[in-house]
Amino acid sequence: MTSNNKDKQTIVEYIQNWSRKHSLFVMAYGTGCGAIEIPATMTSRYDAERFGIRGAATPRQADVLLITGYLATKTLKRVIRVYEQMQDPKYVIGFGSCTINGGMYYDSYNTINALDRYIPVDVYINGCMPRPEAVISGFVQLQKQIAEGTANNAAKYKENLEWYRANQKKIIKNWRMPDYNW
Amino acid sequence: MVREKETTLYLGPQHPGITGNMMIKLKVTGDTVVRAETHVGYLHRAFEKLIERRNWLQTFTILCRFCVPEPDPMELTYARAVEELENREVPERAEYIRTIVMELARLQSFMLWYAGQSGSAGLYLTGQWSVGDRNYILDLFEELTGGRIYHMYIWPGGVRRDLPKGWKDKALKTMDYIEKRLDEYNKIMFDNTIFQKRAQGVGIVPKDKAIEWGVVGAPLRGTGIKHDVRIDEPYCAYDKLDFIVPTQEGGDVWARALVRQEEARQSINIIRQALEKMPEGEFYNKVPNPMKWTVPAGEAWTKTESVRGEVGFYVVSDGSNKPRRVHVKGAAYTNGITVLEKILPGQNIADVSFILNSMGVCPPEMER
Amino acid sequence: MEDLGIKIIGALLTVILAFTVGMTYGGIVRKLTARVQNRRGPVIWQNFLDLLKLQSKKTNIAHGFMGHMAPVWIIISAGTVLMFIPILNGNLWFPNLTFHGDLIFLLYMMVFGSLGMALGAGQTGNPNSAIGVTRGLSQMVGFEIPFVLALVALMVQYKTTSIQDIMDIQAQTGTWMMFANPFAFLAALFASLGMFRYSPFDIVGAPAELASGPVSEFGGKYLGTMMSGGSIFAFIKLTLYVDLFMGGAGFGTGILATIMGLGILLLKTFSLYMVPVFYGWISPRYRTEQAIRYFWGWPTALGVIAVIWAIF
Amino acid sequence: MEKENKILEAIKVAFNVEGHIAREKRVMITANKDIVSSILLFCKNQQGYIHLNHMSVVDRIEDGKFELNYIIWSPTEKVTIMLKTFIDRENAEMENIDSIWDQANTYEREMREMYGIQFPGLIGRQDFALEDWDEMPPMRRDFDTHAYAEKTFYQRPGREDAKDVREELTKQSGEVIPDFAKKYSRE
Repeated sequence: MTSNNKDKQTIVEYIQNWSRKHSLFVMAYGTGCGAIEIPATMTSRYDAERFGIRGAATPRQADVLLITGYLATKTLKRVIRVYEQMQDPKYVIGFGSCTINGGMYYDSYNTINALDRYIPVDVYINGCMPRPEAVISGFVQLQKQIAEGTANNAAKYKENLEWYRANQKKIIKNWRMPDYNW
Repeated sequence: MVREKETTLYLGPQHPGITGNMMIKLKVTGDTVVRAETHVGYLHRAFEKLIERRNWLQTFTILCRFCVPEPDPMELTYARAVEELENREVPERAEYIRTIVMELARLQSFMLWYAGQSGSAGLYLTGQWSVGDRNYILDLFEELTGGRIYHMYIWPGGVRRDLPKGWKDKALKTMDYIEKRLDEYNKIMFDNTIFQKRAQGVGIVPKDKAIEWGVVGAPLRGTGIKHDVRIDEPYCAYDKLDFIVPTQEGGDVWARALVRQEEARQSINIIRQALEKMPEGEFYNKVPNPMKWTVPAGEAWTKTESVRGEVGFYVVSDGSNKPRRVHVKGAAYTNGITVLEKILPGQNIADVSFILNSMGVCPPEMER
Repeated sequence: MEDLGIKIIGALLTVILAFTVGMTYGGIVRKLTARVQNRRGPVIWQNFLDLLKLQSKKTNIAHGFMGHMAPVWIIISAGTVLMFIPILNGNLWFPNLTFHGDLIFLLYMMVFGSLGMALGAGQTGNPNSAIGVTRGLSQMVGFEIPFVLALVALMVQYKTTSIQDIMDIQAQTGTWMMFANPFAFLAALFASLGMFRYSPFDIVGAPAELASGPVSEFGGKYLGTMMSGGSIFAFIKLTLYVDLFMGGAGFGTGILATIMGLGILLLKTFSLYMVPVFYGWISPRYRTEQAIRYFWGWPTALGVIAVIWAIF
Repeated sequence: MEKENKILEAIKVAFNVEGHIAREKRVMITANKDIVSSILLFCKNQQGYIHLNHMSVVDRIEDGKFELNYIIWSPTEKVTIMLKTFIDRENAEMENIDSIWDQANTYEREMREMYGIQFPGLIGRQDFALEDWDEMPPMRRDFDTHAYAEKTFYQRPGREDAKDVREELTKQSGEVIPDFAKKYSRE
């Protein structure tokens, strides 16, 4: 299925995807404890910059939103805001078991359990916490998806905005956020 | 008096300069901070609630996540509290291994601090080097405990397993390497005039108020007050080891940096001594089946020195197989909220992140 | 007519050269920085990849007219300034619109881009941008003084305000200006530290303090355009310094002469570029007022000495 | 034990409260809620216990009480005093001590939010860690966090059976676990 998609790309799309793949600006937002492995991933032994991965300070410039671990409901609100401020094409990497099914926080009243109900996730990296090798392998997975043109979850988010909004509003009781019209 | 126009500047939660996931609301006139308000809760995971639902041993998976940069003091403090409740003996070898683990944890946290302190001032070289070299310490941890970041290695009654074969030599070798590298970081960071200019006279904690404000750890020692849990109420094998607790006068970022620089050296010194003096013998005083393990009713308050300051655990047991209450007082709980709100006004915006790093603000242990 | 054709082609060539060299230098610096930091680092053409990606991003936000204009201003001013810089001395393929007084004109035009940026960033409404802009302007006030003093010294010493004339004088006497008036060169060199915005003078962006300052609201195509403009500006500054102080480059119009001239130009510019980069690797960031004090200290004193040296 | 006895006697004489020495450097005192702030002031101003180490609450739901703990420490004596008091769980209210120690403000804000204990005169933001919380204060023991999480958050299927992962894996791969190794399995 994926190979079909690759053949369908026009030459412009192919070049665009190729450049996107080799230049991933990662949002510098340490949402959870996984943020501790990001410095290690960026520095000498693991050096993610050789894959073109580097940090971006603001959502406007970022391509990848790395959710480093559990999301408290208070953070979820900010994460949604950050995600909506990012410019297309944008990707989300869920980092750690707690983004997948809650992990060890499954019974906590303040952390969400499944990240992809609230924002679309392209790649999950499991483990608590994932080693830098796993993080890089997650990024490589994302690069593969981008090259194949299958990393288009941001478009799905817009299509199914109502479903996502309903899920989000179920948790965030006081919804005081500007509505973005893309 | 003409009131200048105030701008509200949100430092965080998404901001490269914030140490973790928290927010500081700054009121600014010009370049000067007028008022600072810390907002926490972005990492609130209800740990203390979850612990009420876990049994005494399951709690360890939660404990180490209280503060991510330095998880081991949490395990140790809790283990000591449980030992105090149970009157459980700890073999001497385990005490030495615990000391080594604690100091390794401190050392790797110091190396992260090097990165934070210099990185927030725009000097990325030290940070890149030290975080890269930190991996060697994490390798030691991995061989010893099986985990890079979270170890769950210290248990009530000792440690989970003995030192692996050849670990001692590897550790000594790593210490030699790290000691050599620390010199290089210090040359780049502390001998740098610009860093000195940035750090001196910034973020001053007054000496006469420091203890009353609840300042602990390196910020307190930076004001010239010699307070360290390791000498005030010795635990593990610290009373059998010979080390210096450095103090500096001034209470500014520079003094705190000097204190931490010397402490990193002392950590290496302690690890070497402990490795040498460690006796042979048992490493673990076995606990009963964790599912049925009950701890006698009572309460305990134990303190441990971490990089950021003292970590206190208030543990209450009602005699069942689950803790009644585990309340954590992390160093950042006072250093990072009230003290920060007191010392930030009057500072330049450029120094806010710099001061945050030197105070050791660690959000996960504030809101838990 | 033929002359005009060559001029237009030459102008295009100049822009392409400036862009390519600026971007590649950026990539080389990233690679070198990584090597110093014990890392492998990105590929040298990483900046081109980044630019391509930024240009292929969609833009869903608008920050008003000035928000759109800011990157355009930067690239326009970069292109304009580039036209007045002699790239290769006496080479027909790299013509320049030199005229008497272009040195003074350049002093004004080089600020133009930053001003456009300031207006654009001001419109985004992000407080970080506003603070970044004020910092940038303060810093500019700082480094412009030694820079202008150095240029004034040159103008006084040789009684000309044309870059071309200064290059010619250097070619005739055979002495580079950095030896003829070392104080002016030193003052200008110190000013260049501030111009390139590497540490310790990266106070405008300062991620840990301002989340990258003025550009914090610009992403995608805006950022890409700014990046290209900035790269061209880096090349401009380097070439200007080489022209003024290091004798410029270029031997004639022949193919071999062009290639050799370009080689020498690249060598000179690159070695000059390494000064702020090397300094940046080992320096933390100054605070704004410290940076200004720095520029108004020794560099300005050197500039004054240079002017006195030039008069007597 | 000299220092411990000294401070214990001093407090006993001044306030007529119960107390004992738990172990070296630990003095435990139980006092009525009305005199807690006086004891704290006495310790701080006259005995040199100037460092507020910790404040904690334990929910004694079976007695209908909250147990409040004030842990103070002296930098000269290096002795810790743990001062304990009980307040009613219904309409819980406690004296505000942030005029004695500023950092008590943080602890009290957290207690107000997590346990619903009111501190008259406590100035500060209403929120501490939670945002838009309209349930019962979550740290009270009768608040069921698991039920709340199940009700509020989407639960991904697959973890309710709580299977032993090892057993499942061996079943799939056909590996045989020897008997002596099985005893670590979940009982």
